[in-house]
Amino acid sequence: MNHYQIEVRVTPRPGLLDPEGKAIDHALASLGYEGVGGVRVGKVIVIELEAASEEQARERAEEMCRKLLANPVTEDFAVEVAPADPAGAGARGSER
Amino acid sequence: MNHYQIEVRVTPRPGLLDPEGKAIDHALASLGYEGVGGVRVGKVIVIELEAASEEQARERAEEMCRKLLANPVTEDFAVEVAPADPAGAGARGSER
Amino acid sequence: MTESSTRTVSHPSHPAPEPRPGDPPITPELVADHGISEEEFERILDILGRTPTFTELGIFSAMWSEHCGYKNSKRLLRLLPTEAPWVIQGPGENAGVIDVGDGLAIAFKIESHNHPSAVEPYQGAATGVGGILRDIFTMGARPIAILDSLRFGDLDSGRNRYLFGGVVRGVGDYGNCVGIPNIGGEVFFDRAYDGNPLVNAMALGLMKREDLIRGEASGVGNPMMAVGARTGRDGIHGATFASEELSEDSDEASRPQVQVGDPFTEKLLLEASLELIRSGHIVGIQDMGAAGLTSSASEMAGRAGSGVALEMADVPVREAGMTPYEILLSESQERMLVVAKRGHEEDVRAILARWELEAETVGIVTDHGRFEILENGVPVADIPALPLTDGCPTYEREGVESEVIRELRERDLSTFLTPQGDLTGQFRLLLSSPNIASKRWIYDQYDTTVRTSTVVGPGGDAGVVRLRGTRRGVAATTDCNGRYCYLNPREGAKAAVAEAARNLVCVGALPTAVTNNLNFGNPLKPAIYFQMREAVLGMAEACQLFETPVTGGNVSLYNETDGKAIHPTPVIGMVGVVDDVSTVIGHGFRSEGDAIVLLGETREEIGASEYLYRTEGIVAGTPPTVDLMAERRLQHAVLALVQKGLARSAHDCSEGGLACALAECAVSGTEGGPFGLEVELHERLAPVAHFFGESTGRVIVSCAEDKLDDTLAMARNHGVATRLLGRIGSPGGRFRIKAPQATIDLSVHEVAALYQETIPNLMSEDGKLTRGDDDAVE
Amino acid sequence: MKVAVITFPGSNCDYDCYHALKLVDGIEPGFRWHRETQLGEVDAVILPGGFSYGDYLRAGAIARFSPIMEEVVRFAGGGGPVLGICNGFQVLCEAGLLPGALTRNTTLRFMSHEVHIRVENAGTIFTSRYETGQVLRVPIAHGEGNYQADQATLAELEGDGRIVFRYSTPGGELTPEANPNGSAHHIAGIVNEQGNVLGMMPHPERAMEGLLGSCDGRGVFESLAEALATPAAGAGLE
Ligand SMILES: Nc1ncnc2c1ncn2[C@@H]1O[C@H](COP(=O)(O)OP(=O)(O)O)[C@@H](O)[C@H]1O
Ligand SMILES: [Mg+2]
Repeated sequence: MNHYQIEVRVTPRPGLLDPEGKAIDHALASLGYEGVGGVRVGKVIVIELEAASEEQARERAEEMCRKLLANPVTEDFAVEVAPADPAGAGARGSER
Repeated sequence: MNHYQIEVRVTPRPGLLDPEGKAIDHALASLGYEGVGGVRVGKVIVIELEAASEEQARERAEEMCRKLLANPVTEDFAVEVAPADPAGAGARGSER
Repeated sequence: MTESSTRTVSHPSHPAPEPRPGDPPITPELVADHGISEEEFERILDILGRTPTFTELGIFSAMWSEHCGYKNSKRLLRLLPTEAPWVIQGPGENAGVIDVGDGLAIAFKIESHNHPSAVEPYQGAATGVGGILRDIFTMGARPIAILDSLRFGDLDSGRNRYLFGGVVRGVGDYGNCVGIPNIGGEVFFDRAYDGNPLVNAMALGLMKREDLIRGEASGVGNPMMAVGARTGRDGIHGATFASEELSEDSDEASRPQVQVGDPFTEKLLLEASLELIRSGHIVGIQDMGAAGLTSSASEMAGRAGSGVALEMADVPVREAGMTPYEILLSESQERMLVVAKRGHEEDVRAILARWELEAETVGIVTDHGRFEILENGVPVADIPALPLTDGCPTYEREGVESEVIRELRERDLSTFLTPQGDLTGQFRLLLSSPNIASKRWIYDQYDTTVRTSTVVGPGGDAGVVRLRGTRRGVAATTDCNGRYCYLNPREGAKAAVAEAARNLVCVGALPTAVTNNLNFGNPLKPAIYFQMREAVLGMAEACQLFETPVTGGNVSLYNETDGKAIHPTPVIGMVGVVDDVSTVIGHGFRSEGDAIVLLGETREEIGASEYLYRTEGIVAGTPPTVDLMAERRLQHAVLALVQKGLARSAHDCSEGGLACALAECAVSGTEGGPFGLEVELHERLAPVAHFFGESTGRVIVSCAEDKLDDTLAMARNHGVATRLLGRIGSPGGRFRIKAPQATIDLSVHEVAALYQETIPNLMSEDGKLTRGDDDAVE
Repeated sequence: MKVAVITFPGSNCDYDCYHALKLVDGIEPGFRWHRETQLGEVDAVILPGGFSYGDYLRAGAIARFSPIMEEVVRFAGGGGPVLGICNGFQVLCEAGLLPGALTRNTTLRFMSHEVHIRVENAGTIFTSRYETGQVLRVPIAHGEGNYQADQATLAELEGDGRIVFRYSTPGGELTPEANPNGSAHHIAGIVNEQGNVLGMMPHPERAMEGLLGSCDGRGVFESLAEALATPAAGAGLE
């Protein structure tokens, strides 16, 4: 078993209203930032995962997204897999 | 002026408790996933930005983070800059 | 369809709209896909005198959907009583309005968002609340209270927990952000709602009588302005979608129809709309709800008997390249259509700008009585307005009771009637049923005290808000037991009206008017249509007798999953008036030693009870009979007891029967509670019926010892049966009910624990989070 | 005495605060719109609860940039009394007028019910009408009331008696169950160093009348009125 660090990015479906993105967009404009737009806000979820291989890690992460992490009706997701650094693995304990 | 696609990741300071990460951690466990841990949840904010150069785009994005997007007391941020695709640029106007 | 296209054009003066480039041809399949029957299509051809364009087909399909056209319910709804001297606005407007004295009026309405919530519980419920709030403030009233009436399948399923959790969060987040207190509602769990949750949201608003404004497009030449959020591609065809059965693949199929709510924009829109209405710059305003711009514009024209012309290119859109079809049918939230006075456009814009919102002129009121849609000046739709809004064919279907249900009702239940001895175990089982247990887990997520006017919040028999600056208050409740309605729709509907009225008098409010939400299956099935007709007849009879006219409501049909219908659920939302809010009481016991009195008759009735569902897993038998005259006498008696200050607490007896109602009074004890109690029942009734039977028309009151005689006397003078049940015990003492053949005896702390912890335990972290595909990880 | 209630887009307790202030002798409440750039003649400022700018991004994060906030910061800097309730507390933290941050409740749920809070310091201009140790019954209604700050800041708050209210049991004990949202050190309300800026999550303006369940919140506004009546207003911590 190897340690992997999974990073899941969950973002609102294009076309769906993103009120938070809209609010940030307005706020940045009123702060005087020009040429800013198209703000979309999503979630980033970092997970440490034990798996036999990178493929397996990815498969399980994508399954987690379908089951739990992303709302299939309103959100898209993207998964990135990287070998975890021991430090990160340590952080895990602290979470539980 | 060039279009850039900025991706800002705002994540809870390590050490600070992350109730949402913890809840997802439990949920994954109760769904039967093993070897999962250290779940942290943050925000990903995608912004389209016009800037003279990639450096300038990054600087402005980091300033936005310090000013508005991240709370220095509880959150860290990371900025990624990439040249924007025209499609994205189109989406911009629509958000305003 | 060739012959039809050769019909002669009916109004030659106007060039008939041509199909737009890229429009699909109008084939029978396309017509069917739009939920339009052949008969209805014939009607459309006659109205237009030609084949509709794709855009027109979309318009008709939305306006003639069940949701907007009420084609299967209109005739039934005519049976409901709608008039009384205090009714200012009856059915037909965005909300009903009643006079509550002091020059004040209350606008109120209930609305369903069942199908959207089944697909996306959080957004579905949130936008449901948003919609009902807009219905209220478009009347010129400021929303002052929200109630939510919910139904789900049993919570042992992860999917149902997911739906329940998401819906409650959605209801809460939206109302909390806008800043309207939730004052009550109901939730009911039964397998009949598996895959088909019901989410009905009710709102009340307060206004000065003279501020009432209607959704009319009057004044030829007046500009029509789109106000609030921009139009995007969300929720396109939600109206027709809400009129179709759900099937396994709905999650997939319905995705593009999900609408996302923005309560922040709603709050701004609320303030801006009220300011607009007071400003005198507008003559009409209407929410863009189901079927969006199409229904709002055509209904405003229909009501005023005028016409409208709208230019699609002027509608502020969120996305580039939207077609007229999409713009007209989008159900993007937080939008209003306003008819301004000609020349006042800038004033309207200024008010909206102050609230950081947009207002654009998108059309004009005309006198040609048509619904005319242009795209850059080119007509793309041109339909006579009246036939579009009122010409939808309405049907009287055949209704026959289902044999299966008849047999269930006639089933002999005597074997379940008589378990003797210690019934404490069954009592524990009932207390830990989510249908009986405390609903605090729900309303803890709702702001119940914002606006600092909530006298009784969720948890009481009915919610009460005071009307600042007067001694008055308004009370509201929602009620319906779908099992009663399933086994006998007419009696079940009566029971719902009766329970609502009972809940109101228990807090000291006079039942005044009703809004209702008819949630049923597919009306094309005779067994379902039978349920609808019977329920409406029962509701009509009860509302007639109680003098609580129906001022509006909502119909949600096709609540079926894979052909299986929900329990018929005609939810009653009832509003009452409190003359002096200082007399209001709650249902919790107040002090040790007080007498506990039962008003009303307990009969040997266990049919349709929670006890049978919980212990035997069956829904069968005859639901409790409803004696409307007796209910009426009871209402007057309770009202008198509360207003005269004789009763210190009053609580309606409903699901779980006498034992559970007593438990609710004991654990909700305010000062010092939970209180133990000593109760002795003398009648020789079968124990189960005695403790857990759900006979209607019963209220438990408590009163000080020295008020006991007056209390009993006053009840009897109203012709109401009374029983002295016993005394309130010490805080934390025993909870003991003795009957001839059976007893319940346990510590009130255990009662409280079971009552309080059931739903929180079911909704543990993961229960709240998982999407609920129950299958384990493969 | 004039007290200004600031209305941000999305504020929804502004009228509640207005009505609460009306119940206190000698106070004349008025509203200030977030776009205004002048506070005008005022003796105290209240940032009310609600969802300013929808609480998008972070509660209070966007509101703090409203034009009026510059004036509020200046007013506070000059020792003027500023009270932030619920969302107002969040805005004060985001604006740097108070240390720390209000993060998501550990339950991850919005929570609305009565809580008990213990008065930790009756020596502030907002609490002089209370006794130290007195327990109040006041409603909360928030999703992000979990107060967090680094250890140094918490130690400073403790040391300087700047923790004004803590969540407690009715008897005044600090049990985990009594802490509704996970706040560090059970913190329900704090003041700045000068003692003229108070932020609190519970809603004293909702506890002004017996009819609505509790009068325990009155003390906050009556203390303020008292302080304003005496010349040494805004003198800060004793
Ligand atoms: N979905 C809900 N939203 C708000 N309050 C609710 C909800 N469900 C139940 N309640 C409250 O919980 C209490 C118990 O609900 P219910 O058992 O239906 O009451 P009753 O049977 O007395 O009408 C009621 O006061 C009701 O207002
Ligand atoms: Mg009920």
